[in-house]
Amino acid sequence: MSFLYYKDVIEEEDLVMAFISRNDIKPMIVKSGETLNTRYGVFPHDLMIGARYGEQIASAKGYGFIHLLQPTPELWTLSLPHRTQIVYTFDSSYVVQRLRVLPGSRVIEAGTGSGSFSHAFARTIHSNGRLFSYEFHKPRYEEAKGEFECHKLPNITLTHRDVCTDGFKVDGVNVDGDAVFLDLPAPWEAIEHLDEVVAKDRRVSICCFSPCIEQVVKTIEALTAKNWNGIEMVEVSGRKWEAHREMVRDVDEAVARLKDIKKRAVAGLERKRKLNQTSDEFENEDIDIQTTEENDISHKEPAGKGETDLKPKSDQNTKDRGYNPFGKGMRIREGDPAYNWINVTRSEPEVKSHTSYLTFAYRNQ
Amino acid sequence: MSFLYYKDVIEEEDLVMAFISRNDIKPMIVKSGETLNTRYGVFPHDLMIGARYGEQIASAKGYGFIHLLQPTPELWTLSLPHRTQIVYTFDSSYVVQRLRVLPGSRVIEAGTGSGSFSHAFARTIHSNGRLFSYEFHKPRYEEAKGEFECHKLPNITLTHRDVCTDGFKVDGVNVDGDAVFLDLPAPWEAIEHLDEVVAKDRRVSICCFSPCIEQVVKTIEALTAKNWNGIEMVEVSGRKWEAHREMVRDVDEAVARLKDIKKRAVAGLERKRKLNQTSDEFENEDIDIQTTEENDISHKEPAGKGETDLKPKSDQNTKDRGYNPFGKGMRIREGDPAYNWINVTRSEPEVKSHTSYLTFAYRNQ
Amino acid sequence: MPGCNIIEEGKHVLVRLPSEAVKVVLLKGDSCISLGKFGTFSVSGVLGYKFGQSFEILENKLVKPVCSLIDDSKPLLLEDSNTFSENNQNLINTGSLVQKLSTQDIEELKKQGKGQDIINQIIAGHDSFGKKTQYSQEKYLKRKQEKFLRRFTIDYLGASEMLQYYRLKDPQRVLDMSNESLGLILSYANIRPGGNYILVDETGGVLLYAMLERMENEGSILVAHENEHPNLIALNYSNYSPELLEKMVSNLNWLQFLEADTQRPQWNNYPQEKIDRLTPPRRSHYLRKKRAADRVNNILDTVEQGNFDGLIYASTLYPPTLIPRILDTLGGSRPVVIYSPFKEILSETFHVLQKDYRILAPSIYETRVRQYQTIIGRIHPLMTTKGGGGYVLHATRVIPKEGGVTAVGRG
Amino acid sequence: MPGCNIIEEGKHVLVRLPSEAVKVVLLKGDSCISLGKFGTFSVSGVLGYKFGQSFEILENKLVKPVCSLIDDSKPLLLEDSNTFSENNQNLINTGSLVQKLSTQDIEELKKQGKGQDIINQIIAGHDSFGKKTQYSQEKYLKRKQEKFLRRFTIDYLGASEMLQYYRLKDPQRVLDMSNESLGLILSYANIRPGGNYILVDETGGVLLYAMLERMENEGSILVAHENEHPNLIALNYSNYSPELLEKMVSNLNWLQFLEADTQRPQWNNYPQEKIDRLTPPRRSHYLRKKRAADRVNNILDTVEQGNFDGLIYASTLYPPTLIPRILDTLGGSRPVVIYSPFKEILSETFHVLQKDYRILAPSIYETRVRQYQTIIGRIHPLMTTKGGGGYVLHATRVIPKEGGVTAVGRG
Repeated sequence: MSFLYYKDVIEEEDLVMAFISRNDIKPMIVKSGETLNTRYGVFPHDLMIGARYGEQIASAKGYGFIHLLQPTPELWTLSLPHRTQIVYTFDSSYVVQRLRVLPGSRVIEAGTGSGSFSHAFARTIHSNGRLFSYEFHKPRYEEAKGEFECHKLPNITLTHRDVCTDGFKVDGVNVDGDAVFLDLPAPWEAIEHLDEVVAKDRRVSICCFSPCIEQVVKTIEALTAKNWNGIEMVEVSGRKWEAHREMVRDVDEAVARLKDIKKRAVAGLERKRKLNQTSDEFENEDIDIQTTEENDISHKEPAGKGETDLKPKSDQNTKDRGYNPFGKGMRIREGDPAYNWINVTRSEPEVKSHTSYLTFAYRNQ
Repeated sequence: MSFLYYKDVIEEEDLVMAFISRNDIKPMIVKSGETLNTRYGVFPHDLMIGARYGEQIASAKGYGFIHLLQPTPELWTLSLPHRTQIVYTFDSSYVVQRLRVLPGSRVIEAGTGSGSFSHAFARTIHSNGRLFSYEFHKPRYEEAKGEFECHKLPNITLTHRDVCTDGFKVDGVNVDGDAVFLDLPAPWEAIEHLDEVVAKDRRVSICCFSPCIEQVVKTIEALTAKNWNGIEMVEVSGRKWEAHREMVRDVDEAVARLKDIKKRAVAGLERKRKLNQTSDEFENEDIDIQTTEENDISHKEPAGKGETDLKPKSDQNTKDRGYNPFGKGMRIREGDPAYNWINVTRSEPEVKSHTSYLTFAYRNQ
Repeated sequence: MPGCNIIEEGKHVLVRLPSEAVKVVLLKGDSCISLGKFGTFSVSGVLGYKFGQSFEILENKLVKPVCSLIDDSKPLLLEDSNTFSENNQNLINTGSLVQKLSTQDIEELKKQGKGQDIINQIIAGHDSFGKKTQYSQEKYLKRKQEKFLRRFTIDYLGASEMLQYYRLKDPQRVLDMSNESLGLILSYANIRPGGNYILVDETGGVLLYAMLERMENEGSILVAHENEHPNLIALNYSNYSPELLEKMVSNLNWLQFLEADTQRPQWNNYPQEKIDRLTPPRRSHYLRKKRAADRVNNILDTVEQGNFDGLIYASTLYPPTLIPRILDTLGGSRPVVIYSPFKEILSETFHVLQKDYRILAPSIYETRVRQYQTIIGRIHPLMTTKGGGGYVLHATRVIPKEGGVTAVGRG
Repeated sequence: MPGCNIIEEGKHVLVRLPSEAVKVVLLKGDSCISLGKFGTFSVSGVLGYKFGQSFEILENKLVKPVCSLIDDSKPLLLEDSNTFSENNQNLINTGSLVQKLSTQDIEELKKQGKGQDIINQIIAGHDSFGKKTQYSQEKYLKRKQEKFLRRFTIDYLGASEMLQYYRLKDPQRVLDMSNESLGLILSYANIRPGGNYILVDETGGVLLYAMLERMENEGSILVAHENEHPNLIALNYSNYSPELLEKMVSNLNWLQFLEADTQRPQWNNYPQEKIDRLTPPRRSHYLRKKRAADRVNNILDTVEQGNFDGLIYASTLYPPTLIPRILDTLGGSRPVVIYSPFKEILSETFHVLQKDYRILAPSIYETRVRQYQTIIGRIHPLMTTKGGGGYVLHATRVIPKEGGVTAVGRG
């Protein structure tokens, strides 16, 4: 029951989340004799048995490393192949808090989907709560069923059922649910079946999870018709921020660099003059003028190809750069102490800008 | 025409934006003999005539100061009393860029509303462009008319009209619009009237500005029916960030403070013992124990009132605080160099989380 | 959760008003509670109902149960676009609205607890209502509802409700923490029954309360703090018994936590004969002091043993220097969750943790809930929202391989 | 704006593809342009149409105009909820979809330029399409449209389009600036014909291009930069003539700008008789150098005169030390607009400017556009968006009262 309790030492048959990289987390059941193959090397399970959860281990050849983590619902969600739309932690953590799901809660979930939210519910309702989860897609039902067993989650009752047509009743059990989560294309068809399974002696909360606004409208209508109160609809927008360092590039250094360039250009011209043996009949200084003339922005790059690749001109002088306060043209490690840095944050390059609308309501009778 | 050109020196009859504070910006026409009364004092207009735009001036009594700013559409928007829903700069700046409104553009705007967006349009289309603005609310029309005249915006043609019923035609003028902005409760009723006034020889762009999603749906249907292409709907969410400093409170200082407290407490006990002349028969040190006992969190504050005010206990010792690295109980100016600070940002306490949905489309024929 | 189903005497509860304000009140059986302009009700009238029940105040401080805080069963506004005017075209003077309902009429309806009827009649009697724009209508109705709906809802005062109460009243009291940030913290910190957590809580105990809710009387929380006593005032309004709190919650200040060696109470047991000789008050004093000393020593023992199941940190003490000094007390693969109102502070913390081999994959999260108006026909996000809400840094405590650790395969 | 109405030969244009990718191409009259899997078309077929026109590629590189990039006139999906299955219940194997349209059929339709028909027939022939969830359907259609719609749209290559092109290709090239940030910059900087602006532009000239668009050949822009030459490559693909650019745009590096006294070209005019004696090539060399020297001196004169109408700053040079050194060149009540991809950098700048009496009311803004899917019946925000987009600091240059300035009345 590793999703429900912490454990310190890994034993045979334990579930371990192998953290290979942020984007590569592999769940596995540890079995003597088997191996985990990663791009960082091969890791025999025998090295894991007896190791502590959280430990970093080296590959068989000793050059690559992975961490052996305890499973959590959040880690499980990250590790999932995207079989269906997954309810991510930003949404699931809010839904759990908002529906007041606590140890001992009796939760109704339809559909099960990837089962990732089921894990989060199971963790929080814990051993004396119960999750009634319904999935009508047979292969997905089978997969979730196997997973819940393998993950030792006895507090989940999984049913293969289309709740929109057949409702939520479970043979021989009083469902008596106090929190409902509907992640269905047409939650309004399921809402009418809830009356027979939700608790009568306490407040019942519901959340319907729908991507489109039109689904929300139908859901609100259905909830209103079935006397649900306090209807509220929200979106949860989650951002993950990356922390980085940006070089602090002082203008004084830029000016010093320009002076250096100018000095070197003058020296270069002197050399050239001497080499060419030409007596200079213009006393005027060439440097500024040359700079200005070449700055002519009306210069057009010849663009003869069908598609023009608007790339900046590559730097010509790749060798001696003279005074180079910002390491121009060099590979500089972020945070290199030879330079000044400022801590900055940026969001991921691609942001999940929408998952679903969450329609909440509750009922007292 | 101060909205269209910069001016350096303030003259009689000029429009000046008196910047009193961030939330108090007063537009005024400068007139010899008049005065501006603010909570920072009285400012005779005569002090303004001949002053430069941007100048800070002192009140007649010399104790308060204001800045005299040039009008801009953005400042004007800030200064407006909220007669109606205003199109704010986050939205208007995006609409102008997205509709490709440029000097010379011919823009159709309905309704005029507060006229704040009209100013932004007029600034950008400039002297050889034209804004056709329509307002059907008579008092608002009158007010805008006066404003546009007073602000010397001759590039605006304002019409008192319900465009949904009576269309956009203007007597004696070929409207020939290439950008359309509809800020109406029912833009779909106006869309059908656009055919007769939009340009035929170039691409025409439209933006409909509606608060509710249901309005968007009807707008999309109407645009589709009238052969507008490239329909896109977006929201613009703008945030204003406040920059502040937070004290860097190092745990070592906190520990040092706790040591000081302990030392003083021990000293206090010693004094007390001596005063009471009691021989202490317990050798055990009192301090830790006392601390722990008083920490008992199960202690309940007596709450006899109808409403409980969940306030933290007020600090008892307001006098000598001993070692006080974080200035506890003292008034500390943000950024006081006696302490360490980190720059932080926070959003405004109240955020404009929604203005309207923006539905864009264009047409080529 | 005991006591979270039925409205009972002696509990602190959350009262929601039509103005969206919330209050915390103590339900004393024979008392009356004043809700200001919304009226006064006697507590006895609300007892026995389920939490979440709404009431309307009648005459004589009586209440009747109603189905919701705002009567949304009858749509106040028709869905047709024609019910609202296009931009107040014909509404000349919004100041002097013609009202056909007399003050007397209104008072009469009020006494009958017919707030919604008042509003409906006001609208019907309001000549120019239909000439207002949608926005003005929405605003007008809201104002009237706040004024005439003498209704309230009684909610269970859980951690979320407590947080909402404080955040509306004085956001800094709870470090500007939003409910969604709280939910994220609890999920990433993997809070559940049986866990043994270290908590640094400057929300006045609201975070502690939220953790206790998810632990169902099993496990322990060690609260570390910087003053003589931790401020956990919020628990005074929870329904946890002193005994349960005594069992589950302990606390240490940072001096004790970080310099445990020198801070152990030096306790010497008396020989039994000496104890026997003590007068009864002296003896109980001795025993109380002994228990207290034992208690501190026990807490320091748990810190020395370490292997805590998570560190939850919501404090204005600067985390970059503090967090690395307490990481060793955590067990392997256990979460570190740091909350701050400021992303910049978490960003500094991130850079420190990223270099620490005891930490895996630190991430900074921001979660924001955006609420909609849900009137069918005029669905839109609320026009204004409370700013802020905080940021959450999550990382995992790991056990680095001794000796040759390379960066390969490390997030 | 000349040339922004009709698709003409010799222009650089933006080509939009159904995959949402964009390309910049030069329309050479007798050439063909390959759009990869979307086909190849000959340029002559698209000339003379209005910008914004969409085309479908037929056989022999011919095109026909079509009304939109994706045929949205016929709704591909019915609105009834029954057209999509509830969670793929009966769709067992999503890998091997039964397709009734043969490859031959598809090729035939392709030649006829009937990409939409292909898609419709594929859907009709797809036994399990109706059994897919809404998400799978949307994804599937998008894939098919990208594959079979041999369509493209030709857009005018304005500054917004250039920005979009670069930002999709390599966001750092344009400092990750979004179109909405660009719009905000232009509004707050009050860009309009006749203005004289100082610009620091590390977007490769895209920002300069955007400013020029709003200035209609009137006014001037002084570009300050840190290298020997400013990088303004984007202008090479604009429709501005070299003469116009020469007239409106000048540039200085920071050495010249900040140390103008020592950086003036030391130019001595020759006596006329000496000029007359020069050989023709020598003379033209002399005159060219003279003009260049005059030009630099003129630019330095304008810097000395100051009274610029605005400072627009989009650079990776750290603003806190630089901005205060150039403030004096601005006229009173003129805007300072600083763009940065990082809020932290603007926050540092804010604190510096807030203490500067030449600056009034600095504010940091963030603007983000969120796009929706607009298929009626399934309206929702796009599931993913590009992150970032930058931040904008706006402040006003003011003229502090000499002597006794108090903080009263200062924002």
